[in-house]
Amino acid sequence: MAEYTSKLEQLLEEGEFVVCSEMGPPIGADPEFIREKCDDLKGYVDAVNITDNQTAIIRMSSIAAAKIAMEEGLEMIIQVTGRDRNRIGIQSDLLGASALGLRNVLCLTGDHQCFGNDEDAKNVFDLDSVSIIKACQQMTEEGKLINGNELKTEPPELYYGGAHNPFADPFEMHMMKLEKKIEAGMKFIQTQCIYNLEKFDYWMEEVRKRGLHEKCHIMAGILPTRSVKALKMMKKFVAGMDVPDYTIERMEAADDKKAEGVQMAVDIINHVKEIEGVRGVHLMPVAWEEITPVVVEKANLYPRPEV
Amino acid sequence: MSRIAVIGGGIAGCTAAAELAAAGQQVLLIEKEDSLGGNIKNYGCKADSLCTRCNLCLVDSVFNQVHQEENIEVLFDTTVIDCLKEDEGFTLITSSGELEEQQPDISEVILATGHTRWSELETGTPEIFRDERIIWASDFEDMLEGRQDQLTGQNLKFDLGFEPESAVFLQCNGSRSLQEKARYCSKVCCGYNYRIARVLRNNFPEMDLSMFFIDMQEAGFLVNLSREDLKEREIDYYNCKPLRLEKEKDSLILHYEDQQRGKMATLETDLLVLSEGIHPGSNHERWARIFNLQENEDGFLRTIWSPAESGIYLAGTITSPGDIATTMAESKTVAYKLLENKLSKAKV
Amino acid sequence: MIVGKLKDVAEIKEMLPEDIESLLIIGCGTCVSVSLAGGEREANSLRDLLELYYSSQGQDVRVNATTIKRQCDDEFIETEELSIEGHDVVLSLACGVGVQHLGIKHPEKIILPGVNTTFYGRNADVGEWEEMCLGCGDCILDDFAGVCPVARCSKSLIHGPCGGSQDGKCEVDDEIDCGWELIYNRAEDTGQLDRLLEYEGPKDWSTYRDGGVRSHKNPEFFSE
Amino acid sequence: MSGSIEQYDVAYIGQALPDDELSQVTIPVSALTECRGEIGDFTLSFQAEDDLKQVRASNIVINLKHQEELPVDCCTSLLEAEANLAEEEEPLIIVQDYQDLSAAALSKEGLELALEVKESNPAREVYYFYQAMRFMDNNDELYEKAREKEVIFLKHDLGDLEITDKGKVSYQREDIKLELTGELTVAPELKPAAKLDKLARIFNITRGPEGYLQVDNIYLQPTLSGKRGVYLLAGARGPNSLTYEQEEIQYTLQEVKRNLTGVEEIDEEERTVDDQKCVVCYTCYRLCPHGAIQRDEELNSMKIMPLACQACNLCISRCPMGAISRSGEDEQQPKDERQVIICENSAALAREKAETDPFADTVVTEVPCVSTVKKEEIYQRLANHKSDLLILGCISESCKHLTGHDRCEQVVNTAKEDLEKLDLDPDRVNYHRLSPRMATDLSAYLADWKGEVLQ
Repeated sequence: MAEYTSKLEQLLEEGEFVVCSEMGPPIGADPEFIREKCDDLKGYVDAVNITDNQTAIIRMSSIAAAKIAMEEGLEMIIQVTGRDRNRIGIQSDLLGASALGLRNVLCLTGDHQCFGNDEDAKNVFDLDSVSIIKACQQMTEEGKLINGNELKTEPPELYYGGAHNPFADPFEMHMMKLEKKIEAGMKFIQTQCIYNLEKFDYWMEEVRKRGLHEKCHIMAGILPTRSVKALKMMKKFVAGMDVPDYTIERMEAADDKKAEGVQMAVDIINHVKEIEGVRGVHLMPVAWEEITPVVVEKANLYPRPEV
Repeated sequence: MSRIAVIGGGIAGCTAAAELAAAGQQVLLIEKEDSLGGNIKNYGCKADSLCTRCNLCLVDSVFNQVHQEENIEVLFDTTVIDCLKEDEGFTLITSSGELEEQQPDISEVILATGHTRWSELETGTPEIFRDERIIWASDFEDMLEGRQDQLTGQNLKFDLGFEPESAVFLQCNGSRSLQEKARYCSKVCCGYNYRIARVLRNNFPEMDLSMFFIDMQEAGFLVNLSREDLKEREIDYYNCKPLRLEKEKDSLILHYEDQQRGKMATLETDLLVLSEGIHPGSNHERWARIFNLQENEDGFLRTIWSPAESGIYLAGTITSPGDIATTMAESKTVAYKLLENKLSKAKV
Repeated sequence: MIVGKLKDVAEIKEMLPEDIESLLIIGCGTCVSVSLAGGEREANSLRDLLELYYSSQGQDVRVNATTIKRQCDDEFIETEELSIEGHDVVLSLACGVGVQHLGIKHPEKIILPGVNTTFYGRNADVGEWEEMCLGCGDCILDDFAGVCPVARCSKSLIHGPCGGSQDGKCEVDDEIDCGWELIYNRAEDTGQLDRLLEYEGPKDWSTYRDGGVRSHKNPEFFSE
Repeated sequence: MSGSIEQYDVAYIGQALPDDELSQVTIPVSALTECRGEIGDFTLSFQAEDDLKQVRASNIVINLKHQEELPVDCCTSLLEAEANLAEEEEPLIIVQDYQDLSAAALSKEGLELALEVKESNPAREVYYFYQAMRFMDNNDELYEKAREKEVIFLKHDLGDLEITDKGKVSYQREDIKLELTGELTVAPELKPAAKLDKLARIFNITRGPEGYLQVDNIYLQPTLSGKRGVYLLAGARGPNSLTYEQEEIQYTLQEVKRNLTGVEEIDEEERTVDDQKCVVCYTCYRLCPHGAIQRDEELNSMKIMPLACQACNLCISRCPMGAISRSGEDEQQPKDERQVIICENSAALAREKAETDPFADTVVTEVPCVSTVKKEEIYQRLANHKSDLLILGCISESCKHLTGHDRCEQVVNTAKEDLEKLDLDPDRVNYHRLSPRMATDLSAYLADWKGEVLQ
């Protein structure tokens, strides 16, 4: 087995509290767009997710975009969904990503195409998140494809994770899916963004009871917002989002909404940092990417450790 | 062949007559007016945008049935003045104008002469209520019957000489008052006025509507009145009877006790709609005498002897206040009971 | 049962040739009758509607309607052969199977579809149907407490719900039940939750249309 | 098994009614499995011990208790309370209308309880909390007497009434402030009897919005179910069935007895299902508002039960195979004049009430229910005649066939949509609903309509 070169993996294994962030590739073919975004993040985060046609809106391929970003010196996590490619396409892409030096993969089922602009498209969903994780595991650890055939050259070197929503109901059903992902070999998870801390604490308690935090690294999702409207929209329209009324009230009461949004994110980070089993945070400001460094600094997570 | 006499051509009498005739009996229906229908002859539909289940839809087919039934003979403009007991059954003495007649071969009598409305009584309208802005709920009937809002989409037309922007419904007039010789609850007025209030609400969304209740009643088999329902329709609810009425030039002012706050309060309105209690019919003394019946303390009638033996049956509001649906159901029951008794008598 | 839905009459009008002289509408007396899409009632009222339309256009078109018990079997069609040949165009209100079967039997006739074949479903209420089966050719209901993840999950997921499942509803539409919650609840009720934890591997789709156009023979009726 | 099946005048589902003259059988809801046949000859199957038994009955009475829900724990239900006549010191507290207004029957129970206690023990305090005293029978007398006997009546919607989990009652209204403990009796909320969904399925009758077996329709009063010969009482009937309990029982028993003297078909027409055409899709079975359709097991076809059928013709207009026909179907098409289809239970009655015939110069087709109207009939009439078509049905809850109004509206609406899609004028067909008492409205509307049509 070749030596791991994933920086994300090294930090997590060394016990560092990790900071990840997120970036959407352009709707277009301009590499500069990505390079500019990289400048803002450099030094503030340990790894950056690059989305795979998120919400079914066509963007530059996540692997291509990640390669560009990696050349700028960032550690990248490519997202892979099962919506647009079948098992042939996905495995082939994963081999390619590894060959390009992209070692981190976030395996997702994918949003239904009805959320995007191509509702008429035929979806694939040949592999779901569990199967993609399994495919990564088989290729990386056994040098095999899903069909059982051996790879003919070096196997890929992948560090693969998944997502989970601690707030989805019914709780047990979603826990079952989480356990299946871990069983399939998932190394880390990034959670849905957290506002309801009581519920998150309860989830972590259940996670610890089952010993899941020892089998995979958990990163808590953080979504800084700057308006009441955004919070209300999320509460209403984003499936599985749990935004308690007190959060909305807090934002309503604030004079400087932006500062309050940052402070709220920082408070949540400080809270989850103390929870046993939480190994990092995943920042995903929507349309407010420039705030990431501010939050990182304010939460005393700057500077980031070197490997 | 002997006949069954039904006295009273309102919905109670007609329902019973129609049932008896359908079962093959000969029926003599005696009505004091010149047409069938009694109190509800010219009532109007009380649907708002939906049916409010006033049950008027049920009655016209019954009246038509009586008209068409060959087994029913109807005497209009006729009253019964005496009843002679024969060996078998009765002979009724009827009067029509100057003319007195004998109606022989009557096997049974169903007495269904209904009630008097409080508004029809002299005492019903004391001085204080004599005002064009104060009307009886039943004054709406003509407006309802003549309205053109369901099909042609016009508003109900007020026939008052003015266009009220607010209306207050005052429950328990001629009921639950010793003064008014009716200590009892007439039971039907809450539902009746509620339906009218709904029609007003539907026709005039902007109108201020309020109802004063002593105790809100159910409104028949199918309708359960509730405060939530009134609230939903924006009809204000007052759980008391106003204490004083003041008549100003621009409005009527009702003084009532706001018991929650323990203070007197006032409510202004353009129109005051009085509910009307159901009172015993005017001929009850005569019926008691000639048919050997008893008046209860409220003046309604009850039988002393079992109808199976006496052959005298009572149907409808002659026995107590009731709405259309209850009256129809009870009248049917009376007709069936009579038929059953007749059948078992025949067997013996 | 195969469930169908009568096509929008405007679409039907558009697909009919402009110079049409005679049209035969053929209802089907099996599945699409039961799903209230293409039985005699629909055939007759479509006939009357199109007659009304053509007469309002001043166009002289002979429109007739008939209903065949089962359009996907030769024997039933044969009785209508003359009638079919006697019209320019045939509008079939059968499912896609019936439309094509008519085409095979009448190679030179224009056969048009009047019904959209929607799915294999059950009757949920009078006039309401729900998809239950995809016809994937490899039934796995035994693994999923009797609720099909392939037909009843909008993403056909077989390893559990996606994150979009909320309050028992699917992320695609609040009107759609989350198939996985149905599976989970039934597995719980029937004591089969542990089976859901097993990893199934990706589904074998070769028995579905991914394996090519399908046909099969019952060996009891064939000799080597 | 047939031949030897016992035959009864009436089968009770739930509790039997006292009557010496009727032969009767009682079947618990839980045991009942099937009901076939129609008025005069129902066959009921039920589980008796380990066997499946069958009985025949001419009538069916479903008489089940309401389910009761107490708004607070640690109190007695007013329907079950027995007067405690011992020398009690602690007060008796009666509460009605704690959430919604209670039915009049509960007022009666409450007043009787209060009086009984007061009469045997005048010194004992009796508190009666209520929002509205509901009257039936002799409630007014009882209420008067209770006041004379110094029962303390307090309207709680005019103040704040709170009952704690431990049964402590506090009441506050302007200057009155009470903290009470004692024997607490509360009016329960009445809910539909248990297992009514099962009975609705077995008897093929529609349930009302609250879950009772009677839908809100004036033609079903007082105890009819929509299916001829099946009667509903108490917790099967409706929320205020206890108010009229005695009247309802009397009515039901009398109806049952009348039915025994013979039941006739509703009209002379014959409605038949062509068993060669019927695809047993159950559409008619599911739609029939009168539960009058069953499957003929021998023919494997649906069949219409002639006595149960109430002649609304909905099954005919909705059968996907056109398999149902009636002998009196009017083949005659009206001439090229204004055409109106009216329901005999509403517009036809209004027509008679009107001073001058609103339908003069109009070709009128009178139907037993507007659900008779087929979609194809609408198109045919529009095609054969230049004139418009007007259909007049009843208001929903006063439709004798329960669903006729809505069913016709559905057909007309889809017809209008289709006309519009073909750029034909959708306003050539119109649908309205009215009651028999809307003669003036009808006359005015028709005058307008004729005017428009003539233009």
